[in-house]
Amino acid sequence: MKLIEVTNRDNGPASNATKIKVRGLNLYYGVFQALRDINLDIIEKSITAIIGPSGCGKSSFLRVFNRMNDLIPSAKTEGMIELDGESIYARGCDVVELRKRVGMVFQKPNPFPMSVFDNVAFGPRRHGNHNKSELEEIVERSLIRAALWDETKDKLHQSALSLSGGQQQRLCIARVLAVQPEVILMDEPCSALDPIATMKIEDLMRNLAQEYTIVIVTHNMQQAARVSDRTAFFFMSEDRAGILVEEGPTTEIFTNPKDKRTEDYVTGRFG
Amino acid sequence: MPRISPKTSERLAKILLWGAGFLTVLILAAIVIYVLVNGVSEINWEFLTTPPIGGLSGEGGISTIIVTTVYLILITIFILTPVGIGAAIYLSEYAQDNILTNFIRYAVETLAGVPSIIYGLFGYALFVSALYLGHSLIAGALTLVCLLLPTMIRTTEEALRAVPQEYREASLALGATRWQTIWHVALPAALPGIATAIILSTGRVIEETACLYVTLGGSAAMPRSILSGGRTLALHVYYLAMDTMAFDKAMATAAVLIIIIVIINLFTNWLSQRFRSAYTAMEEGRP
Amino acid sequence: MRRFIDRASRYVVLLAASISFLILFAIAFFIIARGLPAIQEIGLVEFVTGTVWRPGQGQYGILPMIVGSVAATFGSLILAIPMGLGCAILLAEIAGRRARRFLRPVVELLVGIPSVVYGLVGMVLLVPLVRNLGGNGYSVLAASIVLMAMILPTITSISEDAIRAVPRAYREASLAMGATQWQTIRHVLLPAARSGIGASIVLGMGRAVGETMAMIMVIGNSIKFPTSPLDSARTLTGNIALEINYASGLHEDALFATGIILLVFIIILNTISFFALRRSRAQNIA
Amino acid sequence: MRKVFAKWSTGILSLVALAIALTGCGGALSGTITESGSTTVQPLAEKLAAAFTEENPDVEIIVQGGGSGQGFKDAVDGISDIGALSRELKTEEAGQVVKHVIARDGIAIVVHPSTTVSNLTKEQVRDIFAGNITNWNEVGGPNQEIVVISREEGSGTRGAFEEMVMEGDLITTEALFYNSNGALKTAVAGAPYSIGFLSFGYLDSSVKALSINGTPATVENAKSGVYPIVRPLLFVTKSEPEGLVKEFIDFCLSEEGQAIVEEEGYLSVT
Repeated sequence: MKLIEVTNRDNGPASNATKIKVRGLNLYYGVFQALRDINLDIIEKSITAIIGPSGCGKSSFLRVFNRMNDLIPSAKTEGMIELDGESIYARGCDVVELRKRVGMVFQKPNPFPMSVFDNVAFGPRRHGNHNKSELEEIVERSLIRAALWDETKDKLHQSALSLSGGQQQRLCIARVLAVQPEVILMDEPCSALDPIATMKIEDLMRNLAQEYTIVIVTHNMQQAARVSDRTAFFFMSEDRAGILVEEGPTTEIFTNPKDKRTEDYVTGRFG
Repeated sequence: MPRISPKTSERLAKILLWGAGFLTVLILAAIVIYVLVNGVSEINWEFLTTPPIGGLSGEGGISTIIVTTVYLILITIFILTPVGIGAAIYLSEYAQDNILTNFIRYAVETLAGVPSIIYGLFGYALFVSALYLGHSLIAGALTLVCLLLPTMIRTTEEALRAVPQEYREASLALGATRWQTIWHVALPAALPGIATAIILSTGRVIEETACLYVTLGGSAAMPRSILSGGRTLALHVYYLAMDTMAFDKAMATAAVLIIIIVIINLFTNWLSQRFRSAYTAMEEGRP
Repeated sequence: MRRFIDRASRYVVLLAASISFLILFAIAFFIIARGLPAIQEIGLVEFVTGTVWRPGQGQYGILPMIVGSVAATFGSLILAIPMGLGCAILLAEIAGRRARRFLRPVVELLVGIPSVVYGLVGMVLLVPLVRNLGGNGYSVLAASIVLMAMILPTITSISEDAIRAVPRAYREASLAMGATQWQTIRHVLLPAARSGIGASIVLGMGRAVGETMAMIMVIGNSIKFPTSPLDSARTLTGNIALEINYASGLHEDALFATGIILLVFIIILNTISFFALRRSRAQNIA
Repeated sequence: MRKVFAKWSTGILSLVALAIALTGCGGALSGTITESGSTTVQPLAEKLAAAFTEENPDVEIIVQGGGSGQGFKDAVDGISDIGALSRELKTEEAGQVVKHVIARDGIAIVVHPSTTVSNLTKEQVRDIFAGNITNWNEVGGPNQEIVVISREEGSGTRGAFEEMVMEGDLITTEALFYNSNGALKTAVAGAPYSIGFLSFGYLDSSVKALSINGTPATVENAKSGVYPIVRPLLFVTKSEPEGLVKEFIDFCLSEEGQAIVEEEGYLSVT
């Protein structure tokens, strides 16, 4: 049974090189194990969707890549995660440097309570660029890339909070682009948006995938099917730890899943 | 101007922040240790149980001072508690959004920021002079009631508001009147919070000087009635430090004060923790 | 009967609530009723801008005391803002659980120490130290340092709450862009918490302006204009407490008038902090 | 919960009982006298009260400070039975109360113990307090600025000092101010190069009393009239004293009372 149409795309992944390599990943919050023995390759310049029922550790998994879990004192990560062949949890790894390379877009649009311009310029400024004309250029380029320039070019110095929800989320994407990351993590970026805004973001994602490696967590299976090149299905084991059930090209996961649990999930039998 | 790299500024900032924290600890330690080191050696059973000799010689102990402080606390709390709880009940259980309520809220907010010496002036004008109470325990206590009422109301109101609405609904649904619901459900549940408010008020009575300086008189004798004057421990510290050369006795009295305040702080922390754990237990459905 | 109690109790608690309203009214009434005639007799301008306070000679100028109060308060703020804000950031963002468990009771205890104890330690320990810098030690500087210790907890705890109240999302967004922790604090958290921080400073200011006994003990109480931090001065509050027991007639009323001026200061400060705190709450909900 | 409330009400009941006990101080042979005012008179009044209540154990005498102005006011307003003043009544005050001179007191000019100067003329004292002399070297001391310490406006000691020494000149605004004899003594004892004025009753080794016009500040010199700064200590009552208040004032003026006055370092009036 097939409920979801997978969009056929000619462009597909631009390459087959592995950007991020995860081997034997275990994540704990105190005594609770949130993720168990995850092995996954993220392909460069493609979109990888992570799907699965609530509470199976999808967001936690995403936060492994830019070490946002470090903010939780009880969090402990085991295993190997490599970005371009270098371990990101190694002792010498600079978290700040890592987060410049791995950007993140959050579930709810979270622009700072500053102007549109200052929001986009925030990252470059923090990384030491205070040249006005360079900043203007970066802001314009990033907003164009995030398909927001036309709507905001006249109100760059107005508060970012005056934008609509969809615009705010694209602003957050522009803000990430301004830092020139290699990987963009998106944690349910459309869950707080209406369908039209969602569509705009999805178009944007496809567009960005030509240059960036994108990992997206989504609840919305249609969305995963529409935008992603590859899909990873997460599930909860009996002790509530998240496990990776199956991973592969999106078409295959949605049309010909190998695992019974995946099939049940994508056909909407539960979840 | 060369810009400092983000990493250097991060390191520098953290050093400064820890420095601020360290300095705060140092200030407290300096005060507490200085007072205790200079005062504790004077504290003994005799010091606590003999009255000060004369008002101004600085010799003798602090027995009458302790008694006065205790009396003042009892009288103040005795008047403060019903009024404060009553007002808090009105604000949390009955108040509607009307002019009177807004006035009351504004009054509570404003009164909380008025300095103690203004209360002192007021108490002096009203209780001491106009009502002919003289410099006395009752004048001091009434002034303190005015001073402490805003905090008492606020803390109690918070405690009442923290009681889950479901409790009240359950009680009302069983046919209890509103007052019965408040009396038998809301108040008992808020009791630890109210107790905290009372203890905090007790602490304030002990700490207060300025408003008592102009309403309590300052007699070092044992009070015989609520119309007697007197001095509290804090006032005694002031008189000893300012009017006598007995810095050792002043330090000893200050040490007694600090010890009491530490005990009160520990007790309120313990109470509020109990209060909090009681609520988490409720929310998790345990009894 | 049950109904009657139910209905009566409502009025009883309303009465209790109205008492606070009555007290405010009574305070305003008594202070103003006693102070206003004095202001009328002396003349408001003469009273507030007069530079000589000699009640015996019929001269009632409180400008030196206004300057004294402002100088001591301002001095204490210069010292307390960096310290208090530093502690607030430390407690809210940086310190681990253990450091926090240690530091928070320290701040709480600083609130609880009676002001006479601050005054006593200031008098015995601080004044002789300040004397080494010149002057006689009883000075605006000594007063500022004592006040700093007293308002530090106010600034720390309210600023800490304000910083904590900044939505988590801001913090994460900034960190996720590769900003360092300090950059996140400096450029995201502090700007977002600025209303609350401002309120904490204003409240601290109110506490400093209102402090009485500790000021009498360390500031020297002279009635001249302080021209350096090492000069002695007198505060508005000190003026009231020192003289109320000795005053009679117009002199006494002039002290109530001093109370009016003090009350005006406090009400302005309270109103500012009231609105600042409301704004900060509103911002964080948005 | 009911138990807690039971405890509460017991507590409240005992509080009420306490309040009643505190108020209840009736009895035929007993009574209460309240005295307030001058801090100069306060230690003396405390001693007199202690001696009087020792003989009449059912009498309570509440002795409070507040200052001379306060003492006068309290007596007029009926807040206290007896007001204490450490200065002569002002002309406008004189008609409103009945005065009783219970003792006389010298005012000493005191300096920090380390001060080398030990004698000043009355004129020099005046110039120092008026701010005309600001350095000790102008009066034969070291080259150090003089720290002038004064009592508050309204203080009886200050009033008497102004009347007898300042003679119309004003005390400098540069002075530090304290509002009791004790506070002033503490301040002088604590600040090098300071000078102040103090009731004889408060003199001790922590401060140094200067000779005035060559006359040392002693009770003998004050009594013989050689020492120039002496003022009366007064009890005032609103009307002619009667009953208990009269008993107490008579006691103060008795031989026994005046012995206490001398013992405390003041001058007896008999």
